[in-house]
Amino acid sequence: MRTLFVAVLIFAFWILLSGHTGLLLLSLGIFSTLLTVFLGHRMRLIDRESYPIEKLPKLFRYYFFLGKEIIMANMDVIKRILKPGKSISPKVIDLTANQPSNLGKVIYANSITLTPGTVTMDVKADQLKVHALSKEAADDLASGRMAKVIHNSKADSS
Amino acid sequence: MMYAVAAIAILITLALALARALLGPTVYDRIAAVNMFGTKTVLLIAVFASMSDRSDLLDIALVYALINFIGVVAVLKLVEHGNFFTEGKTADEGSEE
Amino acid sequence: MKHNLILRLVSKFLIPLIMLFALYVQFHGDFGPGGGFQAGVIFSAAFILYTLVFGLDAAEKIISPGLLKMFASLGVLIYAGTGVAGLLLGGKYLEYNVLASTNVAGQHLGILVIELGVGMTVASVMMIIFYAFAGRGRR
Amino acid sequence: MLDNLIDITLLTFLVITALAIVRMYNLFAVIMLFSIFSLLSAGLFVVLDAVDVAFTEAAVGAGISTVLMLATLALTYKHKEEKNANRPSHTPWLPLTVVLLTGAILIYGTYDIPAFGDAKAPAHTHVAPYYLEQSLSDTGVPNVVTAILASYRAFDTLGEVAVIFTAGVAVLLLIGRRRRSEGDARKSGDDNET
Amino acid sequence: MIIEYLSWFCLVSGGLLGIIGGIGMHRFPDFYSRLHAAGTTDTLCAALFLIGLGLQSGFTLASFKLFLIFAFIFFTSPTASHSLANAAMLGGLQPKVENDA
Repeated sequence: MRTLFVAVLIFAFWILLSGHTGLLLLSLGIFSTLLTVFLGHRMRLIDRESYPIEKLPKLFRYYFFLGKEIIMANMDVIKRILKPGKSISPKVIDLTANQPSNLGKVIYANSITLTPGTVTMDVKADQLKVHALSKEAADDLASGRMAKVIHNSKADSS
Repeated sequence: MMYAVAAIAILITLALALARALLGPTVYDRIAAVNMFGTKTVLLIAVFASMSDRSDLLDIALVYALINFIGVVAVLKLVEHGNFFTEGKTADEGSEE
Repeated sequence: MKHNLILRLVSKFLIPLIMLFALYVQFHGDFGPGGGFQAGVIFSAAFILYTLVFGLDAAEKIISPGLLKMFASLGVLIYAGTGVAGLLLGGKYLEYNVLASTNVAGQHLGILVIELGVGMTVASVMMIIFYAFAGRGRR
Repeated sequence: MLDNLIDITLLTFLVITALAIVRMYNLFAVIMLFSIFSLLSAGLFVVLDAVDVAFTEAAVGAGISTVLMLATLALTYKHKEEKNANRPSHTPWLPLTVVLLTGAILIYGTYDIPAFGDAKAPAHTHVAPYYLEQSLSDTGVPNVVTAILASYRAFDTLGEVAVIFTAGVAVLLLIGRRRRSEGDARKSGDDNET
Repeated sequence: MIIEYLSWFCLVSGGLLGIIGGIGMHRFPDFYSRLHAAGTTDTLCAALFLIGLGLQSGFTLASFKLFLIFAFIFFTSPTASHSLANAAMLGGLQPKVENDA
């Protein structure tokens, strides 16, 4: 079922890449899709972690939030770069990623990296090591605001 | 005009990143600079493609966007294990299905 | 222990897309930039990513070195065989015009087939080289 | 105008990078600079309208070459334990003389090359016009580079494929053999033919 | 007309963001803080550029490809940053930290 969905997705990707609708290229597209899906299946790449199709709408809602967050954080980093003198006070903090699924953890860790000012340095089991550019950024993360949004958008449920 | 401004901005950024890559005290600084360089090259190619109205150039930018991070992955692997053959996990190990 | 969780998940997501993109480049060499060589390299890049993230043993389970050698030879064979097919059909070596009913269709078919040969050889050889380098030093 | 600006800037970066690569002793850093070099050349090829070459450069430079060079480094590093063997043991004078002489001869050779953009240059009068004008009606392939490589010059390309194949075989012969004497019980099934 | 202004805005702010990120790479004192400047401003910079270019080319296959480029950068860029930070950490590079808490 999921494989079928991924196959449709990949074929759509092909069509949009190619833009040709001749018979030859369409059949080559179908061939390529089948080959890709076969290899992906053989490599065991296609599962609910890597292609979480049932969570797509929730993920979209979450990425909308993330976009806002990225812009805010970028402003902050820009200010710190342009402020004369010493403007940063880097810290390393440990966080617990309490998302139940791997996907949730990865989304959380990548969101931390995407918002400037914080970079995930290491993921071990459910412990994240995060390097933060400033105390404020670190405190913001530690308050768990972002984790709460991920939880509320239910993108992390297993 | 618009494209010219964009291209010049990218070129300035490229110069800054190149300087960091050359100065770089640690090797990781250089890799970070290379990474930034890669993204900016993608953007430069995209700007150039839009400027000359040739969408086939975008394929080149797409290649870079897709596989440019493999180098960094290789670096991580090398630092972590010192080689490329260490047994990793098969893809489904540790997943939930 | 879950090592490199982020890397593993993102690679799982990206590898099929890289492979599809490689095939797209392979078959659209006639229209845009690209062709067999580039496609082969991109395709092998997908495999190299897989090897880097999941280890050489896992990769050799997907495509064994023996199979790779076969594919590498098969690519050259397809290319050279296209030429021989031209000979058999009454043309010159590597003359595609005789492959199909019209000249243009024959050319198109010939180019498509030999690009496939090129892509196969390049992808397999790149993977062979990488396997050889990566497996060196493994006891 | 803008094309020229991008051209010149990228070329300058290219020269700077090349000089830095020559001056650098840390091989790890050199590999990283090589990947900058590759990115720059790809950008340059795009601006110069050599799309297929740019594509090749992108595909090879982005993934494979960095990884392979790192792999080589990983193999050789272990055998070289002394840390500060940085300085080369030979003097630079002999290589420098050879390089300067070769460069001078090459520059002397450029005097016979037709002027830039000369319409009467052999490159523009021999077969190129035929390829450019006839390739679409001959082969039905819009991309003239593909038409030339795969159809008009199919023999050359066959040779290139053979070269790549030979390279693979050579690598296998040189380093493909596993040292199985050291108790390689883990892998025994699927790669007996190496 | 509005589209014109919008894409101007996107391209200019994207360019500025890139340059500022480049400056940040030189102003910050150690590798990890430089990574913030380089790796992460990249994403927004790329997004702004690609939106700006996409607005120019309208609703075509080209802008779809631009969107794809953005999507891939969006996934690969944080992964690369994370891998790099992880590699530096495993390689034994200590971050400069201020523990004032």
